[in-house]
Amino acid sequence: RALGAQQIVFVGYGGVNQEWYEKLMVAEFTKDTGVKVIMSSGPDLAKLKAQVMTKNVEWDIMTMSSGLAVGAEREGLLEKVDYSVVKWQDSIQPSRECTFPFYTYWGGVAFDPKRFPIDKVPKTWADFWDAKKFPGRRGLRDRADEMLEIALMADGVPPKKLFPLDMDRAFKSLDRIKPHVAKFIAQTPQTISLVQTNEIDFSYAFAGRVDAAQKEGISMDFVSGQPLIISTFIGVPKGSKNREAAMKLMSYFARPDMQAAYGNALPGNGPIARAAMPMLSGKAKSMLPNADDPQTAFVDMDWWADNFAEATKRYKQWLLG
Amino acid sequence: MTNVDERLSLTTAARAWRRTGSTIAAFVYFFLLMPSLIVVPMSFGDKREIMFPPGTFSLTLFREYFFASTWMATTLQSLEVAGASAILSLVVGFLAAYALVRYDFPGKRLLNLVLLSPVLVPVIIVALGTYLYFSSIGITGTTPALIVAHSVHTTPFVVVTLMAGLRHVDPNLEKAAEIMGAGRIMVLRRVTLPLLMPAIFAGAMFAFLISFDEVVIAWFISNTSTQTLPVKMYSSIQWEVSPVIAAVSTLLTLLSLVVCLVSAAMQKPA
Amino acid sequence: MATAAMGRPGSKGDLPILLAPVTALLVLVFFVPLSFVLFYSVYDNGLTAKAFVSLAKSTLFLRVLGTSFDIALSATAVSLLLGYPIALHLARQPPRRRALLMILVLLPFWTSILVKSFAFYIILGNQGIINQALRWVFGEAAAVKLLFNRVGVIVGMSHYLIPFVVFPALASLLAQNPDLRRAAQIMGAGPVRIFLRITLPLSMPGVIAGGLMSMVISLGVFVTPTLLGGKADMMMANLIDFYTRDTLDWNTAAAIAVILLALSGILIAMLSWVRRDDGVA
Amino acid sequence: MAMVRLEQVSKRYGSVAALSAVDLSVDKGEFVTLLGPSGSGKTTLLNLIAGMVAASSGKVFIRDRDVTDVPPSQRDLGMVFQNYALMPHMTVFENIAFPLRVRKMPSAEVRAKVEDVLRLVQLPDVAQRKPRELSGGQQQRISIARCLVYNPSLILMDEPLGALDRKLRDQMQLEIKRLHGQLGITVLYVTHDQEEAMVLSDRICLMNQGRIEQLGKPAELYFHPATPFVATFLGESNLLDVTLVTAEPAAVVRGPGGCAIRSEKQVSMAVDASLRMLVRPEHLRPLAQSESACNEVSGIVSNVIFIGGITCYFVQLPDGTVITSRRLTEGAGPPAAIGSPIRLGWSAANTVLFPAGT
Amino acid sequence: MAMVRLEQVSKRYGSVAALSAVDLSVDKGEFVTLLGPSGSGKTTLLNLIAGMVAASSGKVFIRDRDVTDVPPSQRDLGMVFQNYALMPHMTVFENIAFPLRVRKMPSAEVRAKVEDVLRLVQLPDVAQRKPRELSGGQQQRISIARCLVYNPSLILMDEPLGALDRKLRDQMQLEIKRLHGQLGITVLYVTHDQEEAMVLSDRICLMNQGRIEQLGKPAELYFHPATPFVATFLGESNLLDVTLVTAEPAAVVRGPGGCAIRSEKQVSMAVDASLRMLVRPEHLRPLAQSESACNEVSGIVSNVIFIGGITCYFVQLPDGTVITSRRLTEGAGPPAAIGSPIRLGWSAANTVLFPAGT
Ligand SMILES: Nc1ncnc2c1ncn2[C@@H]1O[C@H](COP(=O)(O)OP(=O)(O)OP(=O)(O)O)[C@@H](O)[C@H]1O
Ligand SMILES: Nc1ncnc2c1ncn2[C@@H]1O[C@H](COP(=O)(O)OP(=O)(O)OP(=O)(O)O)[C@@H](O)[C@H]1O
Ligand SMILES: [Mg+2]
Ligand SMILES: [Mg+2]
Repeated sequence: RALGAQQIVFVGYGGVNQEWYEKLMVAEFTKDTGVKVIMSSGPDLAKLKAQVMTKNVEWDIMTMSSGLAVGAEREGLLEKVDYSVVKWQDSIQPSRECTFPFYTYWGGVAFDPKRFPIDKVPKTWADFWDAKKFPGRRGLRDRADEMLEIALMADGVPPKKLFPLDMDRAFKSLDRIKPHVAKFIAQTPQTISLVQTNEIDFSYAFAGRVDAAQKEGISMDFVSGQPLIISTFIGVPKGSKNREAAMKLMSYFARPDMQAAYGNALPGNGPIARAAMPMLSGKAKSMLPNADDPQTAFVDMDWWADNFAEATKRYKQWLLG
Repeated sequence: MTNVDERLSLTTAARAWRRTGSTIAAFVYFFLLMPSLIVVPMSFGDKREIMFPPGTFSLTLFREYFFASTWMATTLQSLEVAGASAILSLVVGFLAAYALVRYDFPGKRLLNLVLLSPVLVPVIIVALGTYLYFSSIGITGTTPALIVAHSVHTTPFVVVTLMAGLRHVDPNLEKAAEIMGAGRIMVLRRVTLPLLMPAIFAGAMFAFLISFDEVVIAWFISNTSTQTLPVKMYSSIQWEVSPVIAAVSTLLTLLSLVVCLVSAAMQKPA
Repeated sequence: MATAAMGRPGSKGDLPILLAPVTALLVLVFFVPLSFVLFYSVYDNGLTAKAFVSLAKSTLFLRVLGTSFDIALSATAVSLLLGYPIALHLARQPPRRRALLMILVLLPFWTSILVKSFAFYIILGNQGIINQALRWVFGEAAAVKLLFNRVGVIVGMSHYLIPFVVFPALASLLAQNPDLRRAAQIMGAGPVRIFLRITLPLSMPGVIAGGLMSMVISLGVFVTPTLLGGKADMMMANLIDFYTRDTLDWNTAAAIAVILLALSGILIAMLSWVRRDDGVA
Repeated sequence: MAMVRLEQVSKRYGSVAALSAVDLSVDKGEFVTLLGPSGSGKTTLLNLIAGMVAASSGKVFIRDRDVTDVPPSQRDLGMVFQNYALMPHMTVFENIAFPLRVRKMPSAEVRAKVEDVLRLVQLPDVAQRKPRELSGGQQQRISIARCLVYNPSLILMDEPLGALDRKLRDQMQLEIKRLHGQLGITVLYVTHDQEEAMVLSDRICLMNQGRIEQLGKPAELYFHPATPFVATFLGESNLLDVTLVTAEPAAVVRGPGGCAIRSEKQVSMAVDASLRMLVRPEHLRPLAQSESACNEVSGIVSNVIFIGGITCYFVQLPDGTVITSRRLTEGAGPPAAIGSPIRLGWSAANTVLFPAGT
Repeated sequence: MAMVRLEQVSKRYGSVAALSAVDLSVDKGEFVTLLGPSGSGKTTLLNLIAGMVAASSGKVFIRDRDVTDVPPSQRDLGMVFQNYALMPHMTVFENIAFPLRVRKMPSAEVRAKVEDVLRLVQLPDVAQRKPRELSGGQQQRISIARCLVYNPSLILMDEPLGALDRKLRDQMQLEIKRLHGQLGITVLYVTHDQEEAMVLSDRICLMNQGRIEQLGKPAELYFHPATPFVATFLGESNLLDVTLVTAEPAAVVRGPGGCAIRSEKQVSMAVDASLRMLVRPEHLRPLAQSESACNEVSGIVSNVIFIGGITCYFVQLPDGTVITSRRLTEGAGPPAAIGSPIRLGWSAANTVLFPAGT
């Protein structure tokens, strides 16, 4: 095939997740097509925009947080997904025109079991907001996505009825927790490390991160009475010089067997495709929330696509106030 | 602040005044030194803890640094970029410093200010602008692009250092050589440059270290294959908490120590 | 004869050769990028001032502007308060000891900001050295929050800024004629009066230069607030970063950059006015 | 009453002895100059009196009070520095008012005093200027005024005119002399310029290597130098090795070429002892054919140098020694051609003898 | 053949005229000194000849070749600087060899030449030292040696002795004079020290404000100054306002107090014209009771200052003018007391007259 001589650039967030993309999807793709993949890290909206605007696109395929995916989509920085190459299957989240989710992860509360017995740890978001009953320093994120959702849940909105988000109500709710937040965290690893170094007691964190920390031997545990499920997306920058190969690589990320293997490798991360569920190991399955449980919430990408900028600015402003 | 000989009896007020001053100074010296004192023991801890003092003593972190290809590759890249921009800024800076010290021309003061402006303009602005511009001509991500971008930043330091050095090189020496029949190149080679060597060396060290430490511009301009060490550190802090940073920090502190010993030595003759 | 033309008596023929490289470097890699920023600040599918207009009305921007000045001023004040005694102490040391002590000031100056931030995590943190010491002396409740708030930012920034205060202050202290203080002593003045009436006023140009330099630097600071600051410690550079990366509003980002540039420009103009007698701006 | 008295004062800097066991006494109203080569300890001595450095041993008295351990601010003296030491950020008025302010004098009185003293130094109109707006000589006057304003009975001056050019210097010398006479203050003055010392001083204290070499009136030092060092430091001199012929009542020595040279003083040494003889160049007078003098040498003019008002004759004696004679330049033409023979004469009063090896 | 010739050379720095239309010609083998106050353009003139600055207008000739546009490296001259300008990173040998290396001389020859010239300046043993290991005077000798080694026929010296102390200076002056005599080189020498200029020069070129004020032999300038500026710059002088009484054949003027003063020159001015009269202090001789002189004034001794070999008498004339007389100090006691009347006399040859207002 003509793809043989090529190489394409993959951009992800680095770390252990990326190691597994490389071992699974990318290795398989290279084996099949002979296309070399350069693994790079640091997906960044500004860099993406600059590349697209100046028609000098270095990246060919990138993984994106939901916020980044929404931004890239809105700014028209992504190629349309060629669903003739990517075989989309029945999934717990819908695919989109320019991007699709390929695994989920979920947010709850991380804490140090050495410092807090389980009954002193907030389980629901209402508990998390209740500093009297569950005293301790909180850690939240410094961005609007996910925070507005848990603020509404804490205020009593049923997890399945979050969207469209009632922003005013969410910010009112956030006002109540603000005095108890020791740090609004920018970098995901800090959701764990700040608990570890005793800067904070209860951190909004992701299950997969806690699992990884436990494997390192760090004293860390995780509860979530009201899990919030978020997806990681993948897409191809507009004007990619290797669009065809990139689409081909994307299709590997949509494959249920790949997603299942990934889910097994990193428990706490779940496949999107329903067909992948049966292939999960017992341990992996036990570490995933039940998507259909009434207490489980999903982030709605459509709402965020329309409201991301406004919500984000308002959140930053709220932080400063 | 007082020049009276120690042994002359001072008024009580004078003595209290001096003691207060020395105490405050000692406190501030300690404050200034603390970070450097901290990172070194930290780097001998092990992989899991980020605590001071480290509970264990091991070389794990150094081993990880030296054997992980990603750290070594970025270090080599940083060495290359810092080395090249030091050389480039030395050449450019020497010519400019020579003009500024030895010649009088209209707009000299302005040029002086303009030369320093890359240091004075917030880096984030330069980084953003450079990125936009370099992408438009399609050279982002290349090592030469990094080198020139860093050179703009290091040149002012080189110019200032060389100007100070040149002020200590008596222009009469150049004059004398020329009157004795030496051409301009010969004067440069046999008189100016040998005498300027200490300043050139110091300027080179400063330029090297500044480029070696620079993160914001490199963060915008470099890509995977041209990533520098600080960028790797920065993204390490961002995406994975790796105590290897302590080891890297210790090595960088060592480098800083060398550079400031050199610049302290430089200040004595001045 | 080429060499003769080049070396013509008193000629300035070589000036272009000497200045061309630096000019090229500055123009190509500094001024053109800056003009890109200027361009983006007024261009969004046609010339427009809308970014500036909306910034003038944006509470977010105005707050950040306020915070920036707040932090910059406090960090500058702290640096002056800490840096001046150091300069004073250095100034009265014999040259050899001064050169040694100078290393203590130079070391932080030449240390990577990343290294320093990392170290401050360990020093200021809840489990950090200071809090461990406090707990050890006063018990569990004595721990104070030093990280992820204004304290952390000010500590980190002053640490970074102190050398910038010390250098010019020391220079103007050393430039003082020691006979002035001797004369005052002989005329009967005590140490406090000598300090307040002579040493301090005469070092003012250096102090002001150091203060302005600190302001310029701290207004543009980017890394420290992110790593050591809390929720309210957002500065202009961080806002630029936010508009650049999170909302992709480059028009606004560039406009903030232009405002920041203008503010720095004013401070630098003041700086070069203070230093007008030194020859070098 | 001795204004200043030093008793066996020594000062060491590490291994350098800046002053060795110096005794000195300065009377009230006297003008004493410390003169000596660079590094001889003049500034050290002054600083010891001012209290800027502490003595390694010995005692310092001012107005008969032991001030050895008193800080400078409490010694009540004035000091004038070579570089003026005017506060650049204060106006002339503020500069002069400074010592009065220290003494908490009421404002009205300060104003009056400053005006008085400005008139005294003949600069009544510069009160509102900054020091940098004045010439060097004017600045030095202000610095003297600042010193006079609080009436210290003792004023120390460390090469106050060293930074001024010749003309201004001559003028300021007269000015300082006038003020000293007018105000009756005691002045201890440092210089390394012998002319300045001779013009100004009641007594000169000639220092060398941390010791006082000779202390006395200018003419005393010039005409009766205690050592060849004093002789050579003050003025030009011809020094010759001679041997003693007659010791008393007035010494006679044998000079170069065997000629007998008479002096007016007796020498307490044995006959045939080696001596050094000094005669000042201006005391060597070329003798006309018929003329004769008490002492005479003859030789050949080896060089004539015309230096304006003075003409120098270099005369080579038969044994090769070259001696110098300085005469006023009388007319346009030189009276002696190079290579011509010449006889030089001088009076016995102008022969000065020292033991050899000093 | 003129070694150097300047034709109407001017040099402006912005609005400052450092040199205005200077004409100067220096003969081969001559020793010409540029003398003048600070800022008078001496260095500028030297730099113009060396090629370090370009003339704003006019032409420079060296050995009758127009070098106005020739770079310094091709003018074949030598220059000695006040601060020696020895290369601190080279040994004495390398320093002196430098101009020979530039001329690509073979090594053996270089070695021989350097040794020769080191012997010439009487420092044969310092070849392997670095300049900083030498004293100031030795360094200046090396710098002269470096200049002599390549036999430039013209040597420029810009205050070569300015950094040395008095003693060393006198010694080096003789040294430079010796080398000039011995080697027959042409020297153009800058100084602002009048004594140095008089000691060294064949001719002195006295400069003032960018112009040549007078050019001539030292004695010519001293005894026949063209202007009062020259008179006051060279040596001490008494300047008095007088009116012309007789113009020819030898002018007679009316001085202070109406006394008639004779000169030896005629003046081409109308009777009663105002003139300025100069008489040197050393030409004013105190007259004994019985003595009389061609010209005489009488007054009161207002001050006597003893400056070593010289004693200065300040004499106040009846109209208040103070004139100075300088005499050799002959004995220990001053011959005239302050306040006593005195008569001063001088010969007609020593009266110099200038038009008033110069
Ligand atoms: N602070 C000091 N530390 C060490 N040695 C010193 C110090 N001050 C003076 N000396 C030494 O003491 C000796 C006397 O110095 P001093 O300054 O009194 O000489 P001086 O007669 O004033 O000379 P000058 O005419 O050069 O001013 C010199 O040898 C000098 O080197
Ligand atoms: N590079 C220059 N730029 C501007 N003006 C200058 C420059 N060099 C000399 N001048 C001016 O030209 C005039 C003559 O200067 P020059 O150096 O020739 O004087 P000088 O006689 O050598 O004085 P000095 O005895 O102080 O060395 C002075 O007014 C001086 O200020
Ligand atoms: Mg002294
Ligand atoms: Mg000059």
